[in-house]
Amino acid sequence: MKVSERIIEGLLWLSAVITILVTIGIIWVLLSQSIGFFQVVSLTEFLTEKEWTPLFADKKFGIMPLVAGTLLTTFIAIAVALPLGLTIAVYLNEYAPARMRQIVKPLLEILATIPTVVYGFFALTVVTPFLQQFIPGLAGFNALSAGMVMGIMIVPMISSLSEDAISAVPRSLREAAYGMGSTRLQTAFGVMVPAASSGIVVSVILAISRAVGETMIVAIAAGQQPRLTMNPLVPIETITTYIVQVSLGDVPHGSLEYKTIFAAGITLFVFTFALNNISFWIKKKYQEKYD
Amino acid sequence: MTNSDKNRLKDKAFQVFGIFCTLIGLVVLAVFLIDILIKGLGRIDWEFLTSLPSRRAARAGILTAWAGTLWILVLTTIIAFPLGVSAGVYLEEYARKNRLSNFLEINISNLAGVPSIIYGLLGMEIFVRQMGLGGSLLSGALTLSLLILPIIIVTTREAIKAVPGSIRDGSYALGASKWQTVWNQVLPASFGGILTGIILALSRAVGEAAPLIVIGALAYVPFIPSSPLDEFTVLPIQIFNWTSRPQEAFLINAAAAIIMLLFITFLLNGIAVYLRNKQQKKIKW
Amino acid sequence: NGGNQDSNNPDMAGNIHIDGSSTVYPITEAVAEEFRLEAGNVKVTVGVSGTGGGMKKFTRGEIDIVNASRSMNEAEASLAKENNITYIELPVAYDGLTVVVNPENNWVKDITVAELKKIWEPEAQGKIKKWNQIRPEWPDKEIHLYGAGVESGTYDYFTEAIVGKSHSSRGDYTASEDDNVLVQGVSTDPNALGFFGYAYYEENKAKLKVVPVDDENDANGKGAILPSLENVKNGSYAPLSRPLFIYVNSKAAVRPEVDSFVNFYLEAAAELSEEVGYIPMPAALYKEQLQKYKAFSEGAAKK
Amino acid sequence: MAKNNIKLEAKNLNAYYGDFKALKDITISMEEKAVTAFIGPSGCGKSTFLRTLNRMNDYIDGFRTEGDILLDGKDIYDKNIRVDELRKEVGMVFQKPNPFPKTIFENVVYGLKIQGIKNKAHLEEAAEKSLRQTALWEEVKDKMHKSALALSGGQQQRLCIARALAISPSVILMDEPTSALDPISTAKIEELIYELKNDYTIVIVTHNMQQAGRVSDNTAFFYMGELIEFGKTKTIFTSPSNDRTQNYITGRFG
Amino acid sequence: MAKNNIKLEAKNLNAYYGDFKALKDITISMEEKAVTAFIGPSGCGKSTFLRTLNRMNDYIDGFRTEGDILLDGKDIYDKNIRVDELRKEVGMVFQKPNPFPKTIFENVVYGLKIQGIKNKAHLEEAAEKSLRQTALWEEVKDKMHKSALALSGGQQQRLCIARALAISPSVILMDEPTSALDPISTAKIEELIYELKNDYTIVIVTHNMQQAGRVSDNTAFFYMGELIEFGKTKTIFTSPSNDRTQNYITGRFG
Ligand SMILES: Nc1ncnc2c1ncn2[C@@H]1O[C@H](COP(=O)(O)OP(=O)(O)OP(=O)(O)O)[C@@H](O)[C@H]1O
Ligand SMILES: Nc1ncnc2c1ncn2[C@@H]1O[C@H](COP(=O)(O)OP(=O)(O)OP(=O)(O)O)[C@@H](O)[C@H]1O
Ligand SMILES: [Mg+2]
Ligand SMILES: [Mg+2]
Ligand SMILES: O=P([O-])([O-])[O-]
Repeated sequence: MKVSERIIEGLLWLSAVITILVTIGIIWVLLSQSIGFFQVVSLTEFLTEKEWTPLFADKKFGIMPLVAGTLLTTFIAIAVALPLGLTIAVYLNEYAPARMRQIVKPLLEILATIPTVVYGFFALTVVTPFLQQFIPGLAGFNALSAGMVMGIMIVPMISSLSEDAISAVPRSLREAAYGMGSTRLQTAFGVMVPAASSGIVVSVILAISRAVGETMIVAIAAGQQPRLTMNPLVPIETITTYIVQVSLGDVPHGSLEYKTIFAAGITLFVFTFALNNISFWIKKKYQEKYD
Repeated sequence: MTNSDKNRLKDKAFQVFGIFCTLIGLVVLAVFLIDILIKGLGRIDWEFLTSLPSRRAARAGILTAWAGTLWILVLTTIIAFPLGVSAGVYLEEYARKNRLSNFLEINISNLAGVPSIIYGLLGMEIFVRQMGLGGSLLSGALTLSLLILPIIIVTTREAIKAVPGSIRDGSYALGASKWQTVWNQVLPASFGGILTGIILALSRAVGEAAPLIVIGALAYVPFIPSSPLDEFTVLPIQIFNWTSRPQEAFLINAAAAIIMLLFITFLLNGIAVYLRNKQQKKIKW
Repeated sequence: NGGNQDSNNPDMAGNIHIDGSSTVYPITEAVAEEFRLEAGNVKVTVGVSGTGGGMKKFTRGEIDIVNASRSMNEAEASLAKENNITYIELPVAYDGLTVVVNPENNWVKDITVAELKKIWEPEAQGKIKKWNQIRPEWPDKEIHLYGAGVESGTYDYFTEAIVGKSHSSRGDYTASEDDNVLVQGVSTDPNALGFFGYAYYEENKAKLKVVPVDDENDANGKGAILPSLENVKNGSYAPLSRPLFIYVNSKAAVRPEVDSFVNFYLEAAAELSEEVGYIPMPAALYKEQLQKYKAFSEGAAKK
Repeated sequence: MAKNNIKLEAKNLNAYYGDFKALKDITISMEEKAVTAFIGPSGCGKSTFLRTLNRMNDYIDGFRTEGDILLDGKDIYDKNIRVDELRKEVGMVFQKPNPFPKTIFENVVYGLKIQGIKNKAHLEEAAEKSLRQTALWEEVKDKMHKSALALSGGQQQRLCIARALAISPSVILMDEPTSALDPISTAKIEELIYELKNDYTIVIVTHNMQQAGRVSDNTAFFYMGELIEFGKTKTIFTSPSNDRTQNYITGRFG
Repeated sequence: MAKNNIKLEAKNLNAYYGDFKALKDITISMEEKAVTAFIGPSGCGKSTFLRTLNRMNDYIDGFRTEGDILLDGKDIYDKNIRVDELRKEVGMVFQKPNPFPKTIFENVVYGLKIQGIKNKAHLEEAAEKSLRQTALWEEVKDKMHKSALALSGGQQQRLCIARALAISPSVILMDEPTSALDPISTAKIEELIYELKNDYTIVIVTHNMQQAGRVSDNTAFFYMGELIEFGKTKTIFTSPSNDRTQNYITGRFG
């Protein structure tokens, strides 16, 4: 092989390896900053304390309120997106004429391309005022509208990925079901959805991971108050919002307050990392099965 | 009612429910877009596009925001494009199936799922602090480049995969080296797909606010950045800022800025879709 | 103030970095905006990271001017000294820290300093959660608190004045450096109570209900007092009246663009601070500041 | 040629995929409790015709038919006919074995379950019965609750037939049921078909002339959407009246 | 049987895809300026063998060979051999025409360009020459700068041959070069092969017995990775010494 060929291959290799450096960079940054944090705050306190007031005089370092806020908004989002997304996927795949599917699917995918600040704006200026007409106690910042709007945002993730998964099921299975006298509903939920279940699960996990890491919607519309509650009507704070909140102020480099955002960051990273790996693992297994 | 009747009824009921759900998705989309248009369209004029930010909502414009967005787009492309495409080419054309390539694949799929705000933390620590670039355009572009790198790599690989092996065979058989084959045949043939992927990735980058907030993009930047080391603001951050103001007039500004942001996002997506369709029509292997 | 193309000074260029208080931000923003018409090539950036955040940057020498809604504290002063940073403090306007509730709130007619203390002191954290815990005749409803973030001068000033100890308060409330967020919170949450700079109330009067504060000291006005131009000026809105400042780094002051900006600031502050909702100082005081600054900048130039 | 009753017949049937006419004026009748084979070169419309017999093409966009298809004298494209009922009457077996990714038991009783039958004893009885019919019982009775995908191709295909039998159809359509199988499995299926015709009307599409010769009573030869020749299998294979049939059977084209 | 020199030969060649042994102990020699045909049922290793002759399998993960392949007496798997040089000497044409998605001109001169030849006049001359050799010149001379994908299949295949000729190889390998073409195009390519053998050594894989009979001088019959029989085409087709060859040629299997 010519020298120039080798150099080129080396450069290409380097570009690919940079992705590993990025991962190492992320982990290193999160770890190196949060190690300082955990030298001051014990992991037990971090995980069991029920309050999060690291910036105040009476400092409490319990991540639980932020985790609760994150889980609450995520749960609401999935509660909206899963039934909607899955129904749409099944409907488009099993019932809708091909022409309609071709139009509706990309239209819905537009929902996923809208920047999240825009969703935040909707949650705050459209959805919350709308909901307040029915729910008197609803605060201006709340988990409910942020979560619902987030749900709308991830509907196309679930509907498109699940639809892909269902269409990847060999046609012969659908025919077998029809051939036995199944209705479309029976075919869809008795045969196609179970057969595509791993793909659907992957789409849902990815959607959860997306919701857990979503920032702007909750930063704009969910409030900035760490609160250990599952009440969707009051302001809460998610892990991501906390990072934004601190970043908007200027917390000096090296201070304990500064390190708290990395401690929060690493918590977030652990969650999404686990979810992504689970989905990757399921996907791999699933692909092998169908080849 | 016989079982068969019940089944048919359920079938019909689900059909109605399916249409209903699909409509919810579409109607919400429509409501959002119409709401934004009603709120913001009247606010958009030449002055709005060419004015600096101002404390008076009526005088404020988005010049610095879209100039910043444009800067970010260009810089991010310059950084992420070569890196992402090279990595994609390496993985698809060069890498042997071994532990490393397997690991790279898992790693890239993982990176694609890392929340954008985490990239913000990375950018703040590495680019802003350690490399001393501050809250500059360059820091922002570097951060966003890393953020969209996985997307570019994945789409590059898809595009390259779509090039039939027979083209490579043809090239090798004429004595071309690996790189000559990649450069003269594989890349030109997959260029449309790669471009599509990059544009989609950029449309993602254009809408990002969180990582830029973390690295410290500013609220009040009353000038157009003139070098990559200047401070900056972008449309999403301007929108975030205006959204957080309680005065009605600023919400209208935010709506108008959103229209511009959506215009850019949809334009990019539209180009991508157009390219993809063109590509699919043009090349029938 | 007659800013037009003729008075533009295109020769002047450079960057001026300002950061700090969100309370002062509207004034500085207005000044920067008007200054643009004077010197279009000077790039003024104004950040909002709270007085505390701004001070930290200022004492590290990262910015030229810091907006402050309280005086520099000792720790900050010694940091500045350590880093060889000399500066001048220039008051630019008065503010009445304003306590607000949602317009739908029909039970709060006034509030005493003692009650505010009961609400905000650190001991209240996790305990004072209902309105009727503060005054029994108030309803048995949750109370949602919105207040300045810990980096802000407003926070320091409020805790000092109400709780009695600077930087000491409960932590379970919606805290933001950005007062706009607080306005939004209070204006959309019927159970809310919050506080922030007067300008933010002034600008959003329609969506907020101001609460008169009674310091139970008849020496400075009997009963509950509303923040207003008059009451702040004559000192009866106590203890929540306060001056607002900017601090200028001496190294920056020698730069012509900064020098001319600060001069412009002091000349325009009276008009612009009132425009954005604050209470201007008497004209004589601004004159005094101008002279003080002149001496300072000349002194800095000699070094 | 009708020694038996006519079970199924097509009258002047045309079928279209959008603008493309896939079946041209087909008139044919299939005897009860006999095997009718469809042969013809690839793309001639055999599968299309077979699938119109139980309206499997209903969900294909743009597919439509003209003319009549009568099952026991009743038009199956009539408005009052329920497709699901029809398919219980007319079962189907496909080219590639397509068991559901479920247990063997679940596969066999699927058709009963979707009819709402839940009685476990009844289901088990039915499952055993149809597995016995397909000579699969001995092979699978110990692993009824294992995945059907673990079976061999031939076993899977017999399972698919058992699955079809479980809902007691009177007609079974088979589209190249052995083309994905090895010779031994093929032989077993052919044997099975031979036995099934005592109770069922069977229509089978095949590419394999020998198979058509071995298993069928009547044979129809299709070519480019037309029914070229139809008659007793013996006659078709020994003295076809049409040249194209002759050429096809002797392997000169196709 | 060597009327000419031996151009290319394999000695005790084994080839593996990972653990799978695709070629078993092949020893064969191919004459200079003659056409050698490889025949055999699908999957027997014809393509694998053909592609080892110019090391086209180098990039396949896990592929490896044992034994020698000699081109003009030199081992092409030797460490000092440069693959790109080898491929200039040994050209290749594939089953499906695979023109690059570029202009006709760019296709023909591709091999020269990647050698670094830039002189336009020279390139044009070379393009014309090889297009004339493949009798394509008259058909395409007016659209040299149009896309090669707009040509018909047969023209595309001849373009691929022209492309291979442009770098002046001495050996041309062809893997079922006509299997994707209509009879008329096929005839043209066969004619071309017949002419080319005056100047080139040609090795061709084909499924078409008639074609092997028409164009080749020698024929090799492969079966399951083994070389069963090799000799003059006439001999192989008229009196093969091996039963399997006989059966294959008469179409009894494959
Ligand atoms: N879903 C479809 N849409 C459009 N055309 C179709 C469709 N299915 C089949 N056709 C066309 O209808 C014609 C008949 O197809 P059919 O599958 O019935 O042939 P066949 O005789 O079964 O062939 P084979 O032996 O290959 O299975 C063919 O030309 C085919 O291309
Ligand atoms: N890339 C590969 N990896 C693994 N096995 C392969 C690969 N390519 C071919 N084989 C196997 O090697 C054997 C020979 O394949 P080859 O393509 O040489 O056959 P062939 O004679 O050319 O067949 P055909 O006439 O179908 O082209 C086959 O069993 C095939 O499955
Ligand atoms: Mg068929
Ligand atoms: Mg081959
Ligand atoms: O004025 P502050 O933003 O520091 O409260």
